[in-house]
Amino acid sequence: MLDKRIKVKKIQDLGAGNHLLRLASPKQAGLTRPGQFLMLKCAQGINDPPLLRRPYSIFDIWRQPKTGHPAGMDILVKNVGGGSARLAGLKPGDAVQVLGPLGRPFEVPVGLGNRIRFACLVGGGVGIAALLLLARKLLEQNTHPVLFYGGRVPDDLVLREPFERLGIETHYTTEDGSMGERGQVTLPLEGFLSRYARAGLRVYACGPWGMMKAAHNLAVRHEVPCEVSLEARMGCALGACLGCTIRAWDEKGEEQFLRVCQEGPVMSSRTVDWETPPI
Amino acid sequence: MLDKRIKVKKIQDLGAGNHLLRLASPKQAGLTRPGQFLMLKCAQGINDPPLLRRPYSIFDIWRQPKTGHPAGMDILVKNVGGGSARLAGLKPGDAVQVLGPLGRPFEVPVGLGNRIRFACLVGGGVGIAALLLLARKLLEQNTHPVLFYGGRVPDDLVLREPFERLGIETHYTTEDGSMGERGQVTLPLEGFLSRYARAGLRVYACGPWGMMKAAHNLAVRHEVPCEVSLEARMGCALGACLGCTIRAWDEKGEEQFLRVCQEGPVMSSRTVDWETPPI
Amino acid sequence: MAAKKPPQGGRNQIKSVKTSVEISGVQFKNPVLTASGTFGYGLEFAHLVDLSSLGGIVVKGISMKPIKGNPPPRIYETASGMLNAIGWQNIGAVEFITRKLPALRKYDTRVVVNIVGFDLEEYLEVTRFLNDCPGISALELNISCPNVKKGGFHFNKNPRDAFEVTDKTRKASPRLPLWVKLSPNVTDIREFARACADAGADALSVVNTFVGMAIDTEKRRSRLRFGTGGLSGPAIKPIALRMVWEAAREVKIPVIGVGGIATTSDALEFLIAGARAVQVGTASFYNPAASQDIAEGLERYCRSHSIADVNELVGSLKT
Amino acid sequence: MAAKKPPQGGRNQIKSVKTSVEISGVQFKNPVLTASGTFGYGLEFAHLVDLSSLGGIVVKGISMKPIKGNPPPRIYETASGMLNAIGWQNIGAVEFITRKLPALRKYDTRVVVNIVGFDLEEYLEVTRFLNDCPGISALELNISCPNVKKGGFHFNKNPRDAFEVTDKTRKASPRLPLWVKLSPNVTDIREFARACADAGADALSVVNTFVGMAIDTEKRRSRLRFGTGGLSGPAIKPIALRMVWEAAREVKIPVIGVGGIATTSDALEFLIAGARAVQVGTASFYNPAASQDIAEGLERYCRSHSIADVNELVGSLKT
Ligand SMILES: Cc1cc2nc3c(=O)[nH]c(=O)nc-3n(C[C@H](O)[C@H](O)[C@H](O)COP(=O)(O)OP(=O)(O)OC[C@H]3O[C@@H](n4cnc5c(N)ncnc54)[C@H](O)[C@@H]3O)c2cc1C
Ligand SMILES: Cc1cc2nc3c(=O)[nH]c(=O)nc-3n(C[C@H](O)[C@H](O)[C@H](O)COP(=O)(O)OP(=O)(O)OC[C@H]3O[C@@H](n4cnc5c(N)ncnc54)[C@H](O)[C@@H]3O)c2cc1C
Ligand SMILES: Cc1cc2nc3c(=O)[nH]c(=O)nc-3n(C[C@H](O)[C@H](O)[C@H](O)COP(=O)(O)O)c2cc1C
Ligand SMILES: Cc1cc2nc3c(=O)[nH]c(=O)nc-3n(C[C@H](O)[C@H](O)[C@H](O)COP(=O)(O)O)c2cc1C
Ligand code: FES
Ligand code: FES
Repeated sequence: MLDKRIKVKKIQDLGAGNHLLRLASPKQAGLTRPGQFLMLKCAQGINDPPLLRRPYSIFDIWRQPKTGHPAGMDILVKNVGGGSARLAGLKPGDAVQVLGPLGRPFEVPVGLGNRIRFACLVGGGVGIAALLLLARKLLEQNTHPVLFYGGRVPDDLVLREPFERLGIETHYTTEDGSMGERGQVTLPLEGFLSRYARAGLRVYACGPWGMMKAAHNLAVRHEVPCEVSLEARMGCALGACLGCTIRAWDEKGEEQFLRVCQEGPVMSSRTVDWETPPI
Repeated sequence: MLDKRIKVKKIQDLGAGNHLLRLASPKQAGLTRPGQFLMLKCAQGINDPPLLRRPYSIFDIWRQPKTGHPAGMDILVKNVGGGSARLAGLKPGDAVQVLGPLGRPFEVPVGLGNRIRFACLVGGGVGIAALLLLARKLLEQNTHPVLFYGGRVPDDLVLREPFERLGIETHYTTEDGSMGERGQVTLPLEGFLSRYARAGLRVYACGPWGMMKAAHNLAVRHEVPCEVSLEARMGCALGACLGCTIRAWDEKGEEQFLRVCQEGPVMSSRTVDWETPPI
Repeated sequence: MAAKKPPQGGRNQIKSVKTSVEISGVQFKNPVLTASGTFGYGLEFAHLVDLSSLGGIVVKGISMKPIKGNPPPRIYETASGMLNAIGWQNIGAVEFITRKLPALRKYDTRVVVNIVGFDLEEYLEVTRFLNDCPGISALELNISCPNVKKGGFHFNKNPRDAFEVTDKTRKASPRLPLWVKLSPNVTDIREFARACADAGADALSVVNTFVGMAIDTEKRRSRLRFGTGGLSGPAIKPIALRMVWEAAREVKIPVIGVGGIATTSDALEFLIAGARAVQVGTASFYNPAASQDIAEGLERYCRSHSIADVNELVGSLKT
Repeated sequence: MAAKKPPQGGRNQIKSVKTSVEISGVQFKNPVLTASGTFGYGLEFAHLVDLSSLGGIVVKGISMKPIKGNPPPRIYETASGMLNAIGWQNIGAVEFITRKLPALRKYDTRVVVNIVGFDLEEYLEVTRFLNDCPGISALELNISCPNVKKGGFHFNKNPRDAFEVTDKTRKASPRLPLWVKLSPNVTDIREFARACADAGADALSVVNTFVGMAIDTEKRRSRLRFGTGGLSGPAIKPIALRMVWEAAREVKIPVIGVGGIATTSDALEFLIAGARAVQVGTASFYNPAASQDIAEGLERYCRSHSIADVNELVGSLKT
């Protein structure tokens, strides 16, 4: 993990406050594994507010056209406040201080394809950002990733193309059904689980707390392993401040507090106390 | 006086950390009188640091080529810290929140030309910014402005051309004499005063505290009226916070504290307590 | 972006919102006032702010006789805040009544007079004098100014002294409601809130500035000639908010929140924590219209959140 | 731009600068330490900071038994600062000694252990235990953490209690120097500095966090599950600096400055105000190398200002 001042290569407005930021940093890109994140300083000067850096999932790795070597990271930024607004306002050529890659990645055991048939990727809103690298990794392991992607309105369903280009099965949902199925993303997921649970499945979810909780409950009901990528406000992202913890259960079923930046962001949904949201 | 969000028309790097900022604001330009200043918010958001606005003299008024009506103000910004650095980094098209024009202008009584022969304008460093509009006003009143302009090195002597274009007498000084006379600006001033004091003179000074103090002492010695444009850290620039005061003497010779933003920035040098610098 | 959705989940907006609040029998048209010393005598802001849009104006601290104040430099900016050591410079009560108050009374807003003194007798003298002046809605007793060598400040070093000065001043102002402005430079603000309430204070303003310091590392001197100064601005908001919350739960009299309030959302935090009204201070320096913006913002917020009466917000913090 | 010229007006630069400072008989290679709870057990920062470049590392507060800490959310950012209510989560003394200290000792820097407890007996227990452990340069007694319901905090509500806990802990650590970390949430820090010095403290760390609060106006809940939290960061620097200045003039033992230090110039302010050393806290979160940057910056400053010994700066404030 490195702390580097790197350049913005380009920035793309995806609508509905979403922006795709392309960062140039071969070293950090080369170290990245699916589910990891970066900490971005959202102001010019290191001591300018907002003081604390902001965590962002690494959506994709882009590569040198010629060599094919990793050249940098793409991140998805939704403008929700002071820090993200500044990131959304960055211009190509601007420099940002970026720490990472950080955190525990998704688990994709080698040969997973021999054990399970489908991997259900469940994304809500910007949670989608954690799932693309995972989908690729799963394909390498000969499993069939299936994307379940929900938003309130169609505009929330950004960055579908990169998944569709992988040629994987996709299920979209919106509240009013104006795109894909009508309702929560857990609706098609439930159908899928009841149909294929016996075939061997895994669930990987990233999105709003409520959505991940629902996905977890379905996974439990159908006795399917489930990993979630969690969110928490972060101080250091180095495991030092203990500010990013979530309430969880240890082997003995006793309360414990786990650091989203270290033991997470990806955790087995079974360890999480879903009654205590960390934000 | 108005508080407006106005556009940067252009910005010119004058070297040695100095920048000439052209602001578009016909109304504020129209209200301006020589010696007045503006308060600029140096950050994007009104609540972003630096919180307090920064005071800047109005160097010049620029006009509509066609109509000749006032179109905006030029200000000279020297990069000395957080706020000025941000101003120096502004780009054409950027918007800044600007309060003004503010403060007590220089005194140029009508028909001053009949009473005095020369007006000595004494500028040190960025203090020059307070003197151009004054020089024009003095010419209108048929007096002969003479510019005494000192800096440490030649690069400090910015914006000489606008004065030279007025065709007035100029005296430059630098510490090592690499431009103009060698030494302090008060050297040529002293010579001039001893030669012409009887002819009727006035001194108008703006620059570092020490320079204005020296000019004041010379003016006193030669029994010449002297106005100085003072600097102080400012909070409101509206006369409300009492943060910008300098120590001064009242008629009875008793201590009083005068607000640089209201009773100043221009004051008679006789009222100032030169032993108590306000910064 | 939960932050932007109304909690009740989009009930229809309501027509009229009751924004007025009552403090010790006096109605303020809305809960937004300006903080003493940051808005002068009000008139300085008249071309930039519609003074009649404000709940009230708390004027600069007034003493019986004029006070010259501290030598410069008097202010210095710090991270999201500023230090000041003005030293009670003011024109004196007589000058205020004759030259400032008449002009201020032309506006449809409440005038609250912040009073200062170097000893108890001076407090009582100015109190008695102002008590008889029409056009004043309340007195705010400043026993918490850190920027004078002697004087009010020490009254806020121990609750017994705070009780005494409040009690005596209370008796000296039979006609006018008495607010007491507390210092945050204490171990337990609740003791002082309780003492002042017991002594008959009609309301509490919480808080004044925090004693701070900044050093010029080149000159090896304090940035302020006085040495230390009072810290104000957004930097102190979290501490001020906590103290308002503690004080409001400790006493029954209204608490007025002060400290780092610069936005509508800041004001909402203080109301929810238990403040009946708020005062906007340092924000007026860099955003002269801050107080008016917040007064209007509160009404907009109530409308969009279907809150019929701003008083519903007061002390509504869930715990 | 006086700010950039050396005061003595450009004397020739000097070759070597003595940067080491002594605190209660122990030499620190430079006056820059990391503040407890903001640098973990040090190892978390090892790939980003050269730990051997630091004067010392004060590790996260340690109790005899492990502590789980407070439920989330535990932190929230405020204007130029942050609130935290971690609640003393730590792995316990045994785990620290066996699993963390050995790795930390590989670095050429001093290790200071911050100790916490819910009552006096717990303080004494962990003190006795650590007193016998090699590789520790000092203990820092944390009687000022605002983020636990019971425990240390109340020891800093009145000087007599501060005296008692210091006195007893002092006797329980015959071998190790004892630093006491003071709370800023007091009326007069000098009383507490004096009490701890009288009780035999070897040094004082000034200060811990300020009790603050932030409210989610939509949920009408505190931003922290615990309710209140400790405010840290640049926002508090002016108040911390003032308290360091007061404490350093009150007692003879060394004072270590803590609070909002993020730059070399911040550190210089604290040294000039009277601090023998400084601790860098919150700044390490957003600038992991802040402490190393400052340690190097101080040496550069001394060289460019012809200061042969960093101790010349300590308490050099002109008044
Ligand atoms: C491991 C991780 C990965 C993330 N990946 C992405 C991503 O790929 N794309 C993306 O747009 N966002 C992502 N987030 C969320 C992102 O970090 C926050 O949106 C961001 O920190 C908000 O900062 P701000 O200053 O703009 O908002 P603030 O001003 O700090 O807060 C504004 C609003 O945002 C909410 N908020 C603040 N922090 C968080 C948070 N950590 N999680 C959720 N809501 C928050 C607040 O509750 C508030 O309502 C991720 C968070 C984590 C922990
Ligand atoms: C009436 C008036 C007119 C002015 N006109 C001009 C002008 O035309 N051009 C120009 O470049 N500057 C002018 N100044 C000075 C200018 O306001 C300061 O340089 C500016 O406020 C510095 O802000 P900063 O945030 O960059 O520096 P800060 O970070 O605030 O301070 C950095 C350094 O600048 C010094 N400084 C800060 N404020 C002042 C001040 N008010 N006066 C002098 N030094 C200061 C500090 O002591 C410090 O050494 C004027 C000041 C006043 C009061
Ligand atoms: C320049 C200045 C002058 C002040 N003068 C007074 C005063 O005369 N009387 C008083 O009670 N408070 C005075 N205060 C304190 C403010 O009224 C307010 O309590 C404090 O600034 C905190 O609020 P803020 O953070 O919104 O500024 C002054 C504050 C400042 C910044
Ligand atoms: C997240 C966090 C955890 C902390 N934990 C401790 C602790 O365990 N013991 C302690 O004495 N101080 C603790 N502190 C206080 C710091 O050591 C320091 O005194 C305070 O943060 C002020 O310094 P700063 O502004 O540089 O952060 C903690 C501070 C933070 C922000
Ligand atoms: S963010 Fe500091 S421990 Fe996770
Ligand atoms: S700056 Fe506020 S009175 Fe002059």
